Amino acid sequence: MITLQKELVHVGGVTLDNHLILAAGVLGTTGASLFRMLRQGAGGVVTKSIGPNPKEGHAGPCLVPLERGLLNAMGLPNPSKNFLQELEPLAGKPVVVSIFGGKPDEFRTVASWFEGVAAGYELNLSCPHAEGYGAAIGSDPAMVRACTEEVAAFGMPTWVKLTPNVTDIGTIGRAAEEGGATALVAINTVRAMRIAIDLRRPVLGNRFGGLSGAMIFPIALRCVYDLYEACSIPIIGCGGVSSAADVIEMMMAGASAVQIGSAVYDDSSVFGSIADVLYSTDGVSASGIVGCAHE
Amino acid sequence: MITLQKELVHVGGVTLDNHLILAAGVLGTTGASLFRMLRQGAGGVVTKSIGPNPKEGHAGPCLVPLERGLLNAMGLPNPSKNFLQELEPLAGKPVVVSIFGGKPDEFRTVASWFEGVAAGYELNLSCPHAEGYGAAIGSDPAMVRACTEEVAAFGMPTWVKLTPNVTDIGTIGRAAEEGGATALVAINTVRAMRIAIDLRRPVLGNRFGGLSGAMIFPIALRCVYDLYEACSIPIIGCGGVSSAADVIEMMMAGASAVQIGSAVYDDSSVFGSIADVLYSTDGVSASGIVGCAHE
Amino acid sequence: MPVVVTVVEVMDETPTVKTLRFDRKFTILPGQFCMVWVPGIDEVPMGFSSPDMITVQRVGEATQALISLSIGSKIGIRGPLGNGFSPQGRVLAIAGGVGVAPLYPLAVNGSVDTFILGARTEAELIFADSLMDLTDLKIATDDGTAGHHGFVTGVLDEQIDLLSYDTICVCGPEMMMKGILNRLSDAGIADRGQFSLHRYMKCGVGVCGSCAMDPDGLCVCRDGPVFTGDQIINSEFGSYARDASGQRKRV
Amino acid sequence: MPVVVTVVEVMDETPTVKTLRFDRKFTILPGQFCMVWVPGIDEVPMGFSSPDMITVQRVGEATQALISLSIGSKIGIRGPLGNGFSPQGRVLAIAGGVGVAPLYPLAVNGSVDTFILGARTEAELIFADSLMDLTDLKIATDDGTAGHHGFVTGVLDEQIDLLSYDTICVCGPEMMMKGILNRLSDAGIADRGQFSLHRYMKCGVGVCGSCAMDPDGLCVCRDGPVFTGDQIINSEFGSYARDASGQRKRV
Ligand SMILES: Cc1cc2nc3c(=O)[nH]c(=O)nc-3n(C[C@H](O)[C@H](O)[C@H](O)COP(=O)(O)OP(=O)(O)OC[C@H]3O[C@@H](n4cnc5c(N)ncnc54)[C@H](O)[C@@H]3O)c2cc1C
Ligand SMILES: Cc1cc2nc3c(=O)[nH]c(=O)nc-3n(C[C@H](O)[C@H](O)[C@H](O)COP(=O)(O)OP(=O)(O)OC[C@H]3O[C@@H](n4cnc5c(N)ncnc54)[C@H](O)[C@@H]3O)c2cc1C
Ligand SMILES: Cc1cc2nc3c(=O)[nH]c(=O)nc-3n(C[C@H](O)[C@H](O)[C@H](O)COP(=O)(O)O)c2cc1C
Ligand SMILES: Cc1cc2nc3c(=O)[nH]c(=O)nc-3n(C[C@H](O)[C@H](O)[C@H](O)COP(=O)(O)O)c2cc1C
Ligand code: FES
Ligand code: FES
Repeated sequence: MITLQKELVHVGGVTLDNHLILAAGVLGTTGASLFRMLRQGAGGVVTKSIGPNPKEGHAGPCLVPLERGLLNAMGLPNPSKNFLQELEPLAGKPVVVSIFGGKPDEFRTVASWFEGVAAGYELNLSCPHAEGYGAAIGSDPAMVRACTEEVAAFGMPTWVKLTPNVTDIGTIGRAAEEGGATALVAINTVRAMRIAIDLRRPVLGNRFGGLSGAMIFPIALRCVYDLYEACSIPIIGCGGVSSAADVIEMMMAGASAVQIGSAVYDDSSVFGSIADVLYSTDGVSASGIVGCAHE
Repeated sequence: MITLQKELVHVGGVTLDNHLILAAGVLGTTGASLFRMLRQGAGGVVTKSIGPNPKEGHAGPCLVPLERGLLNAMGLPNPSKNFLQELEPLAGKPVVVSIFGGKPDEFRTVASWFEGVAAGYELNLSCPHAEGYGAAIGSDPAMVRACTEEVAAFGMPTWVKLTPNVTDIGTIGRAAEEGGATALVAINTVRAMRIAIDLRRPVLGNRFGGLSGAMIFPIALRCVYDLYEACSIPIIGCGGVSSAADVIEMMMAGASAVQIGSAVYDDSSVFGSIADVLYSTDGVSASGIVGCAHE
Repeated sequence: MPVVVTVVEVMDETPTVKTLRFDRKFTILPGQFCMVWVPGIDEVPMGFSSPDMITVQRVGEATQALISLSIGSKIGIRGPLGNGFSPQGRVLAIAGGVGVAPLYPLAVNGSVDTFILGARTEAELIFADSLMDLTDLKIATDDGTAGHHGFVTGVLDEQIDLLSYDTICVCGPEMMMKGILNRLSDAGIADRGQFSLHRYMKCGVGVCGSCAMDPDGLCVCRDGPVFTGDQIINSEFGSYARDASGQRKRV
Repeated sequence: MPVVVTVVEVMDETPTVKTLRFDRKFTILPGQFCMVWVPGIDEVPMGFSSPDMITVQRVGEATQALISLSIGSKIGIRGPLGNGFSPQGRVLAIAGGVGVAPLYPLAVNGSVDTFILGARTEAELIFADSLMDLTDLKIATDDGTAGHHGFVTGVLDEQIDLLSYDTICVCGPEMMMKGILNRLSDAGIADRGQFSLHRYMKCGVGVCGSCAMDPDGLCVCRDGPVFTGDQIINSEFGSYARDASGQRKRV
């Protein structure tokens, strides 16, 4: 398999130690767990999505492992502004703060807390299971643009994370780009559910949830490919990445870097495991393969 | 596990021998292969989608097996009106003819050929990889309604098959219902792709395709659940069903019957295998469990 | 997907603690836990008190619902999860209150030499009768209604030669466990201690980060719930924990 | 996903047939095939002529592209697919033209006693030299430039005691195979014939239905490509087939 040069990576204004980023909401509630992922080989980390008020999240079950995937409806639990203290030990590290809100000014409020603290922002416009948040606003191009503008106004790197649960992800990507996004992250989880037949009820406390992990990789890849054709800012591929080959495949579809979440379920040191295979001294520069499957 | 009474099934005007229907496009190009599926235990079959003109389909590869799923972009190959001769040996059998077209009147034209021949129609408003057909029109509620009206006018059972690749499947389902659909079929394949990294190009001849099989089951289930809340006509669940438990789960989400396609890949006599487990003399009537997970 | 089990027996242990036995035995290591889904309410972590049992203390909504279940009720079980205890040599087990639950299967399989069981009062001692048969049992009650009058640490200080044990397995209220860790540490044998910890758990499988501990980011659900004393001695253990929203609160 | 292989050797067999060897050996049964992905063009079925070889006759765009490949070119392989031959006892193999491809590995592994190889003319005989070493080889050419002057069926009628063979494996143009099936049927041994069939294939794995045959709906890709004579004697075999769109056309 083709391998990459290990190099500093600049994506949408953020400088990462390599191409592998911890995805939002996975081991991202505490500074210590984020730090652990950096130590284990992540080139950057995205925090749990932080909102305008502390939230406990949905009642359980909020996560169910499936074959080759996870189904979750955490419900955006977060300590809100108190999250600042978690980031203290991480000063200077490539930590991107994920933000959610219900209106553009809520995004601005939350972003303001982390000005100068975070290496950049990621707007969660894509969580499929939080009434009034995430995908609820992320499927409306005007809202996407408005929220992005509020946060981009801080002049810090502003990634926008998109939902696959729309008719045309390219339209949403363009709205984010017009709003001043410096990079797009695709994708958040795919709307899904399961029912426990012996109990005759949905297995998640929230009934619905989002699917992640290997089973959504072909869906995520397609979204990245579409965005690469529709937009001109860098794309960060996310969804089911669990091997070095997946990273290369995402890059060929158009991703400049990737995020990894659910794969920590099968291998808690997945960042190191992937990096060991992905990088070698005779590897190519990522720029040589990003988007090459479009030729 | 809960089991079902074996009973004649009436869904959207079509009478089936049991709850298990062969999905469109899987072993559905010839009358003989459709007949084989009926012999092996399918309670009804849907044909390959038939269009206004013969089509050879996309260049290969047009199908790639993945772990727990299939990725395909057949490109709607079909013999058009010549398909009539395939149906001759199937007179009186529960055969639903799947139809595609680019405009409402094309749907009407194709439907007219099978008037009195088919047990019912299924409108393919959902294939994700045929430019100008399928999902291209199936994501527009007005088009969905217009196409459905044309076909429903024949007064025969008219099922409408929906794509999951929309922001809100409920809106599309309601458009079909308003157009006179007698049942909804959910879902067609999920937009997806894979890249062969050693060749640096998409693996499908058509580049994009649709994902089916076990990996999309939680997505399909969610769509059925949503439609059950949004609409009042019967729903036929489709997508990743491969076991008797999956059938029960789909029913609890709101499906009155299910379609099975990709599961023939792992087990070419899947209909018989599922029926053996699903039905028993002390089984319950399906009506007792359809939609019970909504309570 | 959770395994749906049916409750086949409900045993009163104390006024606020019941043991539920279900119709399915899981293959567990003593100290492993499961996520118990109480339909319509929540999913909460519970130690296995035997391969087909959980022992539940009422503290809030989910536990109230659990102890109100009757025979025939169905609940969902995800597990076994976590690492469990790894006893070696001579084993001392120390339990406070319902903390006896994960230690009980260790005693049942014959791994425990000495067992210190604590509770507020005699009526709240759990599994005391069978622990008496299985181990050299020493009891402590806060009010002196049985055994030593005081905490389990009192028994430790007065009746136990700590250094004669190779493994000290502990589960109970965090301050109790902290007191024991301090003693082990003073004796220079923090690494012989195996502490079954509690943190707020949502996923139970090392993904969500809800149960991560400072400063190493160890997840109680996956890296634990059992940690050796040296793993946690310089950690948040004994000082703070996080609630469902991730906000810190003193323990 | 297809396995991407690199062409390491290209062998001229006839003016329109080449054998490609790749850098990877597949675990095949003689008679199994693969779907060969010619990047940018199409994916077409090809028998394995050895675990790392296909033997391609130019008939259209994909096969033209395949025989034009040079060493180092990459193609994708999905396979091995299908059932392959199941030879028993004394084996007669009969090949017409490039139909020799799937029969060749059968001869290489020593299963074939007698081999009848046919072609239009001497220059188009494929694998004749090595088949000579491996089997009792009998040749037929339409123009008489080598061996019997006429079709392989002529050899069959004049030189072969059909009943002395337990298995008769056949691959070639459908009318040739039909002629052989008729002879087997007349001799009452249709079930000893194993015919490797060709139908339009898209998926290669029994899903799309493109290769299904009347009247039983057997899929050549999955239930075949090898069928016994009695399986196909009352079928569309020898009379019609379907094209890419599913329309029938005479064979
Ligand atoms: C690994 C582990 C094993 C446990 N084993 C047992 C056991 O064997 N028997 C037993 O009675 N209890 C056990 N517990 C504690 C038990 O999980 C809580 O008592 C229970 O979750 C309370 O839920 P509730 O809805 O009744 O209370 P709530 O009113 O929701 O909360 C009361 C308190 O319980 C704790 N709690 C609530 N939800 C959770 C959660 N999801 N994860 C962790 N703590 C929570 C919090 O401290 C909270 O403040 C264990 C906890 C852990 C982490
Ligand atoms: C099981 C099987 C094994 C085969 N093994 C060999 C072999 O070892 N060597 C060899 O040279 N040929 C073999 N063939 C035939 C080979 O697949 C066709 O010659 C090839 O597909 C032609 O493609 P083309 O693009 O060059 O021709 P086109 O111009 O596309 O078509 C020419 C003719 O080739 C046939 N054909 C085209 N595409 C397909 C397809 N997808 N499936 C089946 N037939 C097709 C049709 O009859 C068509 O009319 C085999 C076919 C099958 C079904
Ligand atoms: C448990 C869990 C929690 C998540 N929380 C968030 C979140 O807070 N914000 C967000 O933008 N995405 C969240 N996600 C989505 C992931 O960041 C990621 O987009 C998705 O899981 C797909 O990637 P994966 O397949 O690598 O996990 C969460 C995913 C999981 C599994
Ligand atoms: C090879 C293949 C061909 C298909 N062709 C059609 C088609 O012609 N018309 C249609 O409506 N759906 C078609 N589908 C979609 C299936 O009918 C079904 O909706 C989908 O595969 C999900 O179900 P499954 O997971 O059981 O396969 C096709 C699917 C496959 C795998
Ligand atoms: S409970 Fe989710 S990581 Fe431990
Ligand atoms: S080629 Fe698809 S079923 Fe045979």
